[in-house]
Amino acid sequence: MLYQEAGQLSTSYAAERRTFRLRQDRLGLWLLLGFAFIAVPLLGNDYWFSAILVPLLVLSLAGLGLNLLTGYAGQLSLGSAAFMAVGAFAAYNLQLRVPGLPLLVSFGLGGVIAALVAVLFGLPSLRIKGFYLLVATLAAQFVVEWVLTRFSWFTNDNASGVITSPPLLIAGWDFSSPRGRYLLTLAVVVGLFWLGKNLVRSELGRNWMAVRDMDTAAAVIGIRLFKAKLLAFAISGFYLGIAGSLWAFAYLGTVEPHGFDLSRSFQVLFIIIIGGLGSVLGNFLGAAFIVLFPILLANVCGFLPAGLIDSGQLENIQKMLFGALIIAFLIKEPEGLARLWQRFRQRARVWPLRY
Amino acid sequence: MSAITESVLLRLDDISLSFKGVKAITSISFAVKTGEICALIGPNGAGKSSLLNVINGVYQAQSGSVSYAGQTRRRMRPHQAAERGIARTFQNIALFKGMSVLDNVLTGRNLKRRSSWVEQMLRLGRAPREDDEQRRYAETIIEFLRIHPWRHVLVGKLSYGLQKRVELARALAAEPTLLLLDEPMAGMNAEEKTEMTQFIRDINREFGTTVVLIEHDIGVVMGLCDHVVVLDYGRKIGDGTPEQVRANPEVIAAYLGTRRSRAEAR
Amino acid sequence: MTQTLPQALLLQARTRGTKTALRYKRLGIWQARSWSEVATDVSRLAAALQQLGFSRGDDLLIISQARAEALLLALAAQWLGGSVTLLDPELDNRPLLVRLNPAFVLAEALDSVQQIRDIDQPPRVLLYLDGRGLNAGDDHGLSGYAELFTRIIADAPEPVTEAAATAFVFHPADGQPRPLSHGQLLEGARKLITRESLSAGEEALAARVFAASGQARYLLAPWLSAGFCLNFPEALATRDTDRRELGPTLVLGTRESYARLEHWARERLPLPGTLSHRLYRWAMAPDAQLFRRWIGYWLIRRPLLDVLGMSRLRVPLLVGPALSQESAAFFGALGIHPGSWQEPSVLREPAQAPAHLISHSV
Amino acid sequence: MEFFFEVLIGGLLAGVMYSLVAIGFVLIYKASGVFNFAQGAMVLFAALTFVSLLERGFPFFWAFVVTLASLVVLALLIEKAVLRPLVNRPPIILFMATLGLSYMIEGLAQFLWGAQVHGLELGIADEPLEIRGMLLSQFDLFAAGTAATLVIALSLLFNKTRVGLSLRAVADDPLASLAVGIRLPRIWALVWAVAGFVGLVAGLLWGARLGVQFSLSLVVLKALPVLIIGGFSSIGGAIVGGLIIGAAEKVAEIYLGPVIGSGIENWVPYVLALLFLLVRPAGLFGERAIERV
Repeated sequence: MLYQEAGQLSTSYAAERRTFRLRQDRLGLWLLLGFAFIAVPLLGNDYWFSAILVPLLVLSLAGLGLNLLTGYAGQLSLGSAAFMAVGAFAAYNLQLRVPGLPLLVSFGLGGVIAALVAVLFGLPSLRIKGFYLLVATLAAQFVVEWVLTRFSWFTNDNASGVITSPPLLIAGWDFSSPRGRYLLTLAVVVGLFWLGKNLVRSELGRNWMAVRDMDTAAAVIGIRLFKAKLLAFAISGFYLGIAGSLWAFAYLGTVEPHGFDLSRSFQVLFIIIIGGLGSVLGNFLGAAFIVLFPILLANVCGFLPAGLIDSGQLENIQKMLFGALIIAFLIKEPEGLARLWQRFRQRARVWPLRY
Repeated sequence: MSAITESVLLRLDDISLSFKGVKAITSISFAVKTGEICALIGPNGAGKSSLLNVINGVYQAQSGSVSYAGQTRRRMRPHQAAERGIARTFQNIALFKGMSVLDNVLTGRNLKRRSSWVEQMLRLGRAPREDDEQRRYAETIIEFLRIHPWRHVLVGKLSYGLQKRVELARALAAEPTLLLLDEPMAGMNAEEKTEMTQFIRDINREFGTTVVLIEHDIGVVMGLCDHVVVLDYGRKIGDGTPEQVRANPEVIAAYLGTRRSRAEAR
Repeated sequence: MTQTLPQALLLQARTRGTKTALRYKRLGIWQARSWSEVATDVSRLAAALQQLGFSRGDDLLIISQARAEALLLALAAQWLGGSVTLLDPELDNRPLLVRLNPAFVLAEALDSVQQIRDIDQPPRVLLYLDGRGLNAGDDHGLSGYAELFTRIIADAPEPVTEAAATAFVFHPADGQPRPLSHGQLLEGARKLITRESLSAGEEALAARVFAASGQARYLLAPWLSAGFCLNFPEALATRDTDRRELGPTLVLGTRESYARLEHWARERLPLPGTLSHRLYRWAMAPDAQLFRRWIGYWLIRRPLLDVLGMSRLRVPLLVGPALSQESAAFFGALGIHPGSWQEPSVLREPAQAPAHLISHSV
Repeated sequence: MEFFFEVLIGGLLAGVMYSLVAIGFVLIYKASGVFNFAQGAMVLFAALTFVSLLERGFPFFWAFVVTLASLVVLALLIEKAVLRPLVNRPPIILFMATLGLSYMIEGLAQFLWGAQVHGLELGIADEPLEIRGMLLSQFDLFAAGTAATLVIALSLLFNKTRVGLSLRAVADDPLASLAVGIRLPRIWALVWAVAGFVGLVAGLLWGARLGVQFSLSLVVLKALPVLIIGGFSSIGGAIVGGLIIGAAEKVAEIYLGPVIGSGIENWVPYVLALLFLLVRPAGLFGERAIERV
């Protein structure tokens, strides 16, 4: 009922190509951004910033990284955490060993290095598909974890292997406060989401989906599978790398291999399953779900009489519910939360009609 | 009718292909002239599709050579074939189900791209202008094949006949010199068939595209094609104009007869 | 003072040359033609027609859906002082064609060309808009509309000035050809413009076919006199979405076409028993008190109007018999009251015209 | 040299244990084309249930029976609640479903029996045995024996019984087997139950090795490279793959470890598997499909 489309006709391809063709959508987006950048910092408290919003944003970025690879290019991967780790440690070491290097630049370079590693482990994808490829990415997970723990050079010969990340100074501004961390993360994430959206709507994005939907046909119309797949790994690695840096620097405040173990990879995978494979918005929804669901559950159990469920059991219940939800999603809504949103929007456009 | 020149565009020389020892194609040779519409006919399992797959490099022939546009290649990858102007459609539609009609057609033009993915991501430099050009050409094809009402519909939601047309559009978007059509009219009703026949004829005339197609409907083939090659059990048993082929006793025995009875059986 | 349609066109071109005269969708986006462009096109087409031997008194027969090209060529024929006969491609016009035995024909596509081919004596000139499946050569004098522009040597003469000259000839099933002169058309247009106070700012939606006389009189003539913008939907299949994009302020329809739109909407309405259906009923109820009307407007009627592409509709015209009960109720609830507009002289004309000849325009 | 063989054989015997887990995979993959990541969770569930029953005073035999029964029930539930609704979905979706499944099963197991480590005593002394100058673990030999008998039993099940016949039919061509009236759901449930049984055996052996605890479910990660090398669809492959991995792992640990550092057994199998993949993209015994277009 919010949509008034009469007279919104596009007279040029540029207008037709816009990410948000309808005025109402653009307006909504700006309102949302305004809310996130201005209202939230004013209203939110430290708990919300550092315990909910920051991880939510970072995970949604990681989700986008994996979604580009799995949801768009159709290459299954369980190495997400590994690439995040590479990004984080690269950024840390750059900060450590290159004096005066701006923080964001080292984030970026960290992403690039992660991309290179991702390409290395993506090479098998040229010969193998599906589950075989899955194992290749698992190899990345284990090798990277081992290398980072084995060679103390990466952790600056720190005994515990756990290093506190340097303060978040950008152009003289200190973003170390929870609010600052939130704003920094938000800015980076929004920027990268914009680029990601452009990407999947561009030629490359179409080629990826072509490879995903039917690779033989893709090859027959002249798409170079090698290039498409490796680019998918590289760009996905870049996104994951930056997500890793943010995870370590802006969320954990420490850089440690165990922040990036296999379960993190699974977490990211679940984000895109729940959020929706082959969707950009979905990563955000999925991450929100993953982050908020346990908190919600804990609060619900808080209402139950004390001692009925102890914390250990709560964790198990969480696990079971989680697994159940994953399966439920795959059965009921394989396209995830993003699909639900799309349906709602579609219905809103034609309201009060049904289609 | 189309402007058939005497120059040969495609020549197959003694092609043989087998899967795990099972012979699919046995030493087949024939030539397709530039600008003609050539039909491969033959009973199911005669090796027609396999032959197309050899021509555009999906399969590699064990022996023999394919010479196209003057160059002879021992082996060729599918995307190389595409780069050299060979486009095709598939027997059972191979569209990208997750994408709209327009996007499917646009993928067909991926070889016409010059701008890098970075430019496209940042929407910088020549990318936007190129996007316009790509879209314009895609739209001309879409209007040419009369699928513009479904421009923004996901291909999965379209009827079978329309999907066939979209696939043709995707192939056509690459501005091919040689168009391989694997049963473009399979499973269509009479009306859709006549439509598709018109489209193929017009493509051949207006774009000067050479067409090699596989079709079971003899009526269509005889009406549409300048040149017919008949296969049976992986061997060539007939090659010539529709009239010659119709006259060829071996063909009648091996093929037309069986087709007739099959047609009646339907 | 303009006497004829071409003169009206030239006047518009002079007074508001840069304003949009036509809008239609091609290659996926909306293209606009300004009045001056339209005028040039028409004059060049006139020149081309003249070269083809078309002259004063000749009749151009057009079998086509509502398409900008058809409209321009019609004006070109009238420019030369000829008349135009419009036929609906959906119908079988063979008997009529045999009787008329036309010399100049514009056929939209293959199927309409087929109808012409069945006449034993082929026309001198047979133009087509859409060459799909046609091959030039097997028809005498067959050539594409686009080719007209290519081989123009002389400029067009001055447009016809006699208001009495016939502009359109209509052939209802009762057989009596009904000519319409430039004068009648412009006169009717003026009446309509004053009655509905049409301005140059209107966005009119062009009919599916021009075949019915109502089209020429209540849409084409007013378009030329008032100088508003005429919009063409891209295709039959997409006319409803196109209407929504265009958001016309002026539509011309018949009982049937309004009914069609009503059914289109009804079959998409919320299913009975659902909450949204109750809300719909509640909001559409007539003569509710202010508050309820207000809520209903914002929740249901306003969005519904937009989906129907009528949120900017100002002048809903109706030719022919009045709307059916439920159509009237449906559109009435939305605040749309298609008024019947008929001239005394031809009062009973549209009513007489059998339904199958009445165009579906909305 | 002696020492090398000792290491090698030790590795081979350890590899047998990997094979055991891998076989569970292969069974399910063959029958329902599902890449069952939950196999590890099933191993955990089985072992944990069994131990807890023992601790609650069940005799060995009954504990085994009850556990088996619970596994069958689990299999039936999985077939009803997961496989049937997801039939004809792309394999990747089914795989992700099994990820969720493994979460559920792990959660369930620990919910029922708690998360603490249980010792498991199968009554096999684990003192080394001297054979021709080489010290071999008695336990490993026992494990190898069990695995061998299990494999024989399975191959009998597959090749001699009607069930086995229909099983192979399903594996070859689900649609055709439907056509000849094989009831897929039944077969699936059965296969999952059998896989559960294999999981139980593996669970017991592993449990006796490492103690029954959460980490058991991670043996799945050991099994993956085994599958890659052996191919998803061949039990023989699973065995051979297991042996190769086991041996390579031990050898690498002993000879490579000192050079580049300890803890490499986590990834050596994977790298090895990758190298195999580059040579044989479908594993040693897996079949390469021709793409029909």
